[in-house]
Amino acid sequence: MRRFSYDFETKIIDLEEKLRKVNQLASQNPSFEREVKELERKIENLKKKVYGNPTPWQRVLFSRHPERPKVRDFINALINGFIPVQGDRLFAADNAIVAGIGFFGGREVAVCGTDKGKNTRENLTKNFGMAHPEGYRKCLLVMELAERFKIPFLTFIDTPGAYPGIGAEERGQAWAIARCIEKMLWLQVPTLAIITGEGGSGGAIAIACADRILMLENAYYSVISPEGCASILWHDEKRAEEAAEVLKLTASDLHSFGLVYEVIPEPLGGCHRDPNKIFKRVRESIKKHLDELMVKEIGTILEERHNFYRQIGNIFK
Amino acid sequence: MRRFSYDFETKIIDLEEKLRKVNQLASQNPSFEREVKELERKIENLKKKVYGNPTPWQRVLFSRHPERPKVRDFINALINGFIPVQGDRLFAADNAIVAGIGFFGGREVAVCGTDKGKNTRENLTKNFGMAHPEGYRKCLLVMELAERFKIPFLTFIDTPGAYPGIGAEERGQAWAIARCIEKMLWLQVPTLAIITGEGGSGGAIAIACADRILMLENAYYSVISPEGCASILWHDEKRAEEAAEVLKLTASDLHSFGLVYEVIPEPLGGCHRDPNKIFKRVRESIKKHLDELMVKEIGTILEERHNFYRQIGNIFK
Amino acid sequence: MVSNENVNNQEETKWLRCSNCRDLIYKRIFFENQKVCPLCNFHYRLTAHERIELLFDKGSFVEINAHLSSVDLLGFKTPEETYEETLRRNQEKTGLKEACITGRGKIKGVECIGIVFDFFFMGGSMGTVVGEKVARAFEEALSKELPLVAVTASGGARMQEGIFSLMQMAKTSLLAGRFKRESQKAFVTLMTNPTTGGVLASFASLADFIIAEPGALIGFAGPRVIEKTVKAKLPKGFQTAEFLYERGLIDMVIPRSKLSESISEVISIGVNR
Amino acid sequence: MVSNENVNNQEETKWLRCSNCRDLIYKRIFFENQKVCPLCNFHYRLTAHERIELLFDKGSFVEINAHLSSVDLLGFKTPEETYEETLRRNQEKTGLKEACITGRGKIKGVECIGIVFDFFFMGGSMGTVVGEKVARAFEEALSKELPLVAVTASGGARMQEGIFSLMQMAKTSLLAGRFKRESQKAFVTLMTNPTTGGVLASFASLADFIIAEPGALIGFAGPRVIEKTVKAKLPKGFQTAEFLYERGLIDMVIPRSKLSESISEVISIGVNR
Ligand SMILES: [Zn+2]
Ligand SMILES: [Zn+2]
Repeated sequence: MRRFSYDFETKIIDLEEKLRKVNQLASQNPSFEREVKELERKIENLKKKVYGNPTPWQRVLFSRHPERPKVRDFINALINGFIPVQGDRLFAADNAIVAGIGFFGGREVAVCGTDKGKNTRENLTKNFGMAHPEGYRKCLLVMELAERFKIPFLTFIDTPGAYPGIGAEERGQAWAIARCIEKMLWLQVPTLAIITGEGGSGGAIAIACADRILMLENAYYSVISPEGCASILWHDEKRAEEAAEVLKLTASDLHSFGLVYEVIPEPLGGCHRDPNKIFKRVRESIKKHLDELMVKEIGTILEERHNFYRQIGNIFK
Repeated sequence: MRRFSYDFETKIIDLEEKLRKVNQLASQNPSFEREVKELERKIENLKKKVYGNPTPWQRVLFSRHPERPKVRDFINALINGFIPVQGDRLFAADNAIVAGIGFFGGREVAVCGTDKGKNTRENLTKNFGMAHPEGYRKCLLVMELAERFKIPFLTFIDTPGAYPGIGAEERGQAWAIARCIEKMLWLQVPTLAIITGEGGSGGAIAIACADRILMLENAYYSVISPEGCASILWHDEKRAEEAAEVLKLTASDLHSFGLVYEVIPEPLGGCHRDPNKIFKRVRESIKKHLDELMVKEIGTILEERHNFYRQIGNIFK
Repeated sequence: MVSNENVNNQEETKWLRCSNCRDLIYKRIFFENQKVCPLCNFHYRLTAHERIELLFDKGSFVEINAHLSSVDLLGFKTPEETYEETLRRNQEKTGLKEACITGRGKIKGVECIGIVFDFFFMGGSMGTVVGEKVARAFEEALSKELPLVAVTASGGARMQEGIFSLMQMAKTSLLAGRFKRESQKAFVTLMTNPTTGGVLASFASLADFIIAEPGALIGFAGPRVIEKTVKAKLPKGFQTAEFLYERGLIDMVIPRSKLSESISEVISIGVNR
Repeated sequence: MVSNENVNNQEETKWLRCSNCRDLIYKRIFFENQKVCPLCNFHYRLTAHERIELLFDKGSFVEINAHLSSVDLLGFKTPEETYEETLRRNQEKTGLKEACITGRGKIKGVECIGIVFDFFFMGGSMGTVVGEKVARAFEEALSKELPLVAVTASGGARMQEGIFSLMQMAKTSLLAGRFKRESQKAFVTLMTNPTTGGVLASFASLADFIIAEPGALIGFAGPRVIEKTVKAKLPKGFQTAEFLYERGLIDMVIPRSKLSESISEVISIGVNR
C-alpha cells in the first residue's frame, strides 16, 4: 500500500519504499547490503534537505498529516487507568472531545482533548476534531472534577476549530467557548496545554488558557486557518501558503513571542514518523512542567497565570 | 359569561351571579336593596358552610382553579423593575419558568417561579407550568446571579410537576432537578420559597429547598399527585379524593409537620376571589421573613438550613 | 423475570425461560453468569445481598445502620392495608428491614462505603429510613475519608411517607453536595434496572462518575406516564442506559461481570492522597 | 446600507432607499428615527460616536484610554498593503484611533463604564488595543465600583495581529471573570449588528444580562462559513437576535429607541449598595 505523502516529500517516500524492498532482498542476499547503505545515506541527505527547515505551510501540512498521532494516541500512551467522562450531562456526548481522569506517572490528572478521527468513518463521528458546544461543556465538567479532586488539568489540542454548524450555533457555541476560557483562567489547580497538531482559533483557545502552553515543533496555533486568511485577504483559498507565512503561526514563532513556554522537537519529517519518540518527549516535558508547577502555592499559580494573560500583546503607541 | 365553578360550589356561584344582577337593579331602583342584603347574607352563610372547612381534595381543586393568580401575577404584583432572564444559555428558553431580578420593596431579589398559563393557548407555550430541564437550568443561572449580587433568592411555586416528556428525558430532567436542589441547599444567600398553588413533587422541590417554605392556605405540596397516588394504589385515578386525604398534602398538614414555616391564609373560597388581598398578605409575609433572614450571618443561615434539611423525618424504630 | 413457564416438566429443575428473549437457559449457567441471560445479555435484578456478594470482595462488607426501620409518619392507610402492614409484608418477603443496605467494604481491594438498593423491598422506594441511611453513608465516607459507591435500583420516592419521602431528595442531595465539597474521594453511582424518579433526581445523578448496567431503565418519569402525556409511542430503547450514554448523561455502560473492576478503578481516584 | 440609488435626481437630497425593504425613506425621518428604517424596522449600523450620543446622557460621556493605538506586532503585510497602512486608512476613514471607544458616562442618570465598538473601523475587530481597552474598562469599573456596559459590533478577532489577537479572548474573559467575582455591580452586553467570532466567544457572552438590537446578526461562525460546512441553506432568521432569544441565549431584544431606558434599569442592580 502506497503511503500518504505531500508533494514536497514524494521523493523521500519513494526512496523509503525502495529501501524497504532492498532491505528485504538484503536479508536473503547479503550482496544487497551495499545498496541498502547507499539508499540510507541518500534518504538521510534528502530528508535533511527537504525536512531540515520546513516552511510554515509545510509545518501546517505536518500538523494535519493523516498519520500524525491523534490526541487519544497521546492519552493512551501517556495516561494510565483513564476513566472517561462521556458527556456534558446536559445535552449530548461529543466524540470530538476526549475527556476524563487518569494517572500520569504516579500522579492523578484531569484530561481534555480535541480528538480527530484516523479515517473517514471515525472523522464523521468526531467531526474532524471540531467540537460542538456540548464538547466544550464536557470540558467544563472535567475542569470541575479537577478542582473537586485538586489535581492538575491537562489539555491536548488538535483541532481545525470549533464546529461551524447550525446546531452548534443554536446551542451557543460562542457561549460555551467563552465559559471554558473563563473557567480555565480561574481554575484553582495547575493547568497545562499541549498543542499537538492544529491549534485552530477559538476552538483551540477554549481549552488552551493554561499556566503553560507547550507546542510540538510542527503544530500551529492561529487566530484563523491559513485558508480562511487567504480567502479574506485575496478571496483565494489557494494562497494559504502565503497566509501561513504572514500569520506567524508556528511553534517557534509563538515561542519567540513568549506565548508558548516550550517547543517539543519532532523527528525530521513529522512526529508520525516515530510516534514513540514523540510520546517519550511529550511525557518528559509534561513531567518537568508539572513538577515545576506542583511545588507552587495555588495562589502563586493564579497570580502568575493572570499576570501572563493580562499582559499579552501590551505594546502600544 | 358563566364563571368557572366546581361542583361543590355551584350554588354559591349561582347566587353570586344573581347578586350581581340584583345589584344592577338596585342601583336604578332602591327598592331592590333589601333583596341585595338578603342575598348577601345568604351567600355569606353558604360560603361559611361550603368553604369554611374544605377537604384536602377541595383545597387541591382551589390550588388548580383556572382563575387562581398565576406565578407571574404574584411577580407582577410584588416585584418592581423586574429584569427577566430568558433562558439557560445552553439550549432553550423555557416559558414554564419565569425568572429574573427585581426589587421587592426597596430590596433587590432574584426570583424564579413555575408559571402556568391562563388559557389553553398560554398553557401550550408554558406546558401547564411543567418545566423542562432547560427551565431548571435557567433557575440555576438565576441562583448564580443571586450569589453574584449577594441578594436573596425567592421562588414562587405552582406546578403539577416537572414535564414528563421525551425531550425532557433526553436532556436529563432528573439531572437538572438534582442540580437545582443541591445548588439551592448550598446557595450562599438567604432563600425563601412560596408555594402558591400546586407543589407537584420533584418539579416543585427543585426550587423549594429554601431557608423557609411558605404556603398559601389552599396550596398543596406532595410527593405525588392525588391522581397518580390513586392510580398506583387502586388503579383508579377517580379515587384522587381519597388519595388527597391519605397523602397529608395540605398547607396545614405540612405546617403541623414542621416543614412549612408559615401558612398564608386565603380569602374564603380561594384567593382568586380577592387577588389583591392575597398579594398584600404574601407581600407582608415575604417582608417579614426576609427581614428576619437578612439580619443573620450567611454562615448561620447555611447552618440552620442544613440542620433543617438534615433532620427531616428522623423518626425511626 | 426468569421463570420456568412452558418448560417441559421433566426438565424444569434444570431449565429457565428468559422473559426477554423467550429462549431457554440452562439454570446453572444462568446463576454462574450472575443472573445475566447468556443468550440475550438481559441483566436480571439482583437483591441487595446478591449485589453485595457480587460487587464486594468476599467477606469484606460490614453493614452499618442496619437497625433503622421505618415508622408510619402520616398514619397512611388505605382500606386494603396500613403502611405498617405494607412494611411488615416487605420485610418478611425480603428479609430486609428497609429498601437499602449501607456498609463498608472493599471492591477489588479498594475500601469504600457502599449504598445498595433492593428493588424487591417496596420497589426500592426512598422513604425517611432510606434517605437517612444514604445521608449517614455520605457522612461515614466523609469522616473515614473513603470513596462512596451507590448502587441504585428504585422506582423513586415512597408515596406512603408523603412529603417526608419527597424531602429525602433534599436530604440526600445536601449530603452528596457536602461530600463533593469536603471530600477528595470519589463518589460513583452504579445505576441498575430501574433507577427512576426521586432517587435519580437527587443524589444518584450528582455523582462524579455514573456507571450503568446494560439495558437498565433510567429516567425521571416512568415510561407509561410519558406515553400518556405525549400521547405517542416512545422511541425504541428510550430511557435505557445505552440511550443515556449516547446523550452524555452517564459515563459508562458496563456489563455485570466487569463491574467490580471498573468501579474499583474509579474509586481509586484520590485514594492514595 | 442605506443609499440613494434609483432615487429620482431632483429628490435625492431628501430621500434614501432602504437596503432591507427597498422602499424609500424620507431622509430627515430616517435620522430622527436613530437610523432605524421607519418602514421595516431595520436597524442600521451606528458609529461608536453615534452610539454614545444615543445611549448616554447628553455630554456625560468622558473617554478614557483614548491615546492607545496599535502597532504591527507580526510585521504583517500582504503584497497589497502593510498592517500599518491598513490601520492608517481606517483611522483616516473613521476619525478613530481604534475599533472601540471606552469611557465613563451616565445612562438615564446611572453612572457606568462603557465599551463601545465601531464596526466601521476594521469591522470592529479585536486586536491588542481593543483587548487592552476592554480589560482596562473592566478594571476601571471594578475600582470605581461602577456597572459596565459593553456595546459590541464586531466581526471577531483581528487577523492582522495573529495569535496576539486570539489571545485577547483570554485577556478580556479573564477581566470579565474578575469583575463578576469581585464586583457586585452589573455587567451588561448590548449586542448590535453584527456580533460574532472572538468578541462573542469571550467577554461579550459572559455578561450578567445580554440585550440585543432587533435583527442583529449574532453568532460564533459567519453564515457563509456555516453554509459551506453544512452544505445547506441556512434556516430563515438563523443567527438573528430573535433566533437567539427564542433559544434562551440572550435575555432581551430591545428596539433602539428604548435601549437607554432598558439598560439603565439593568445597571441599576446593586448601584445603591
Ligand atoms: Zn435472554
Ligand atoms: Zn426598510
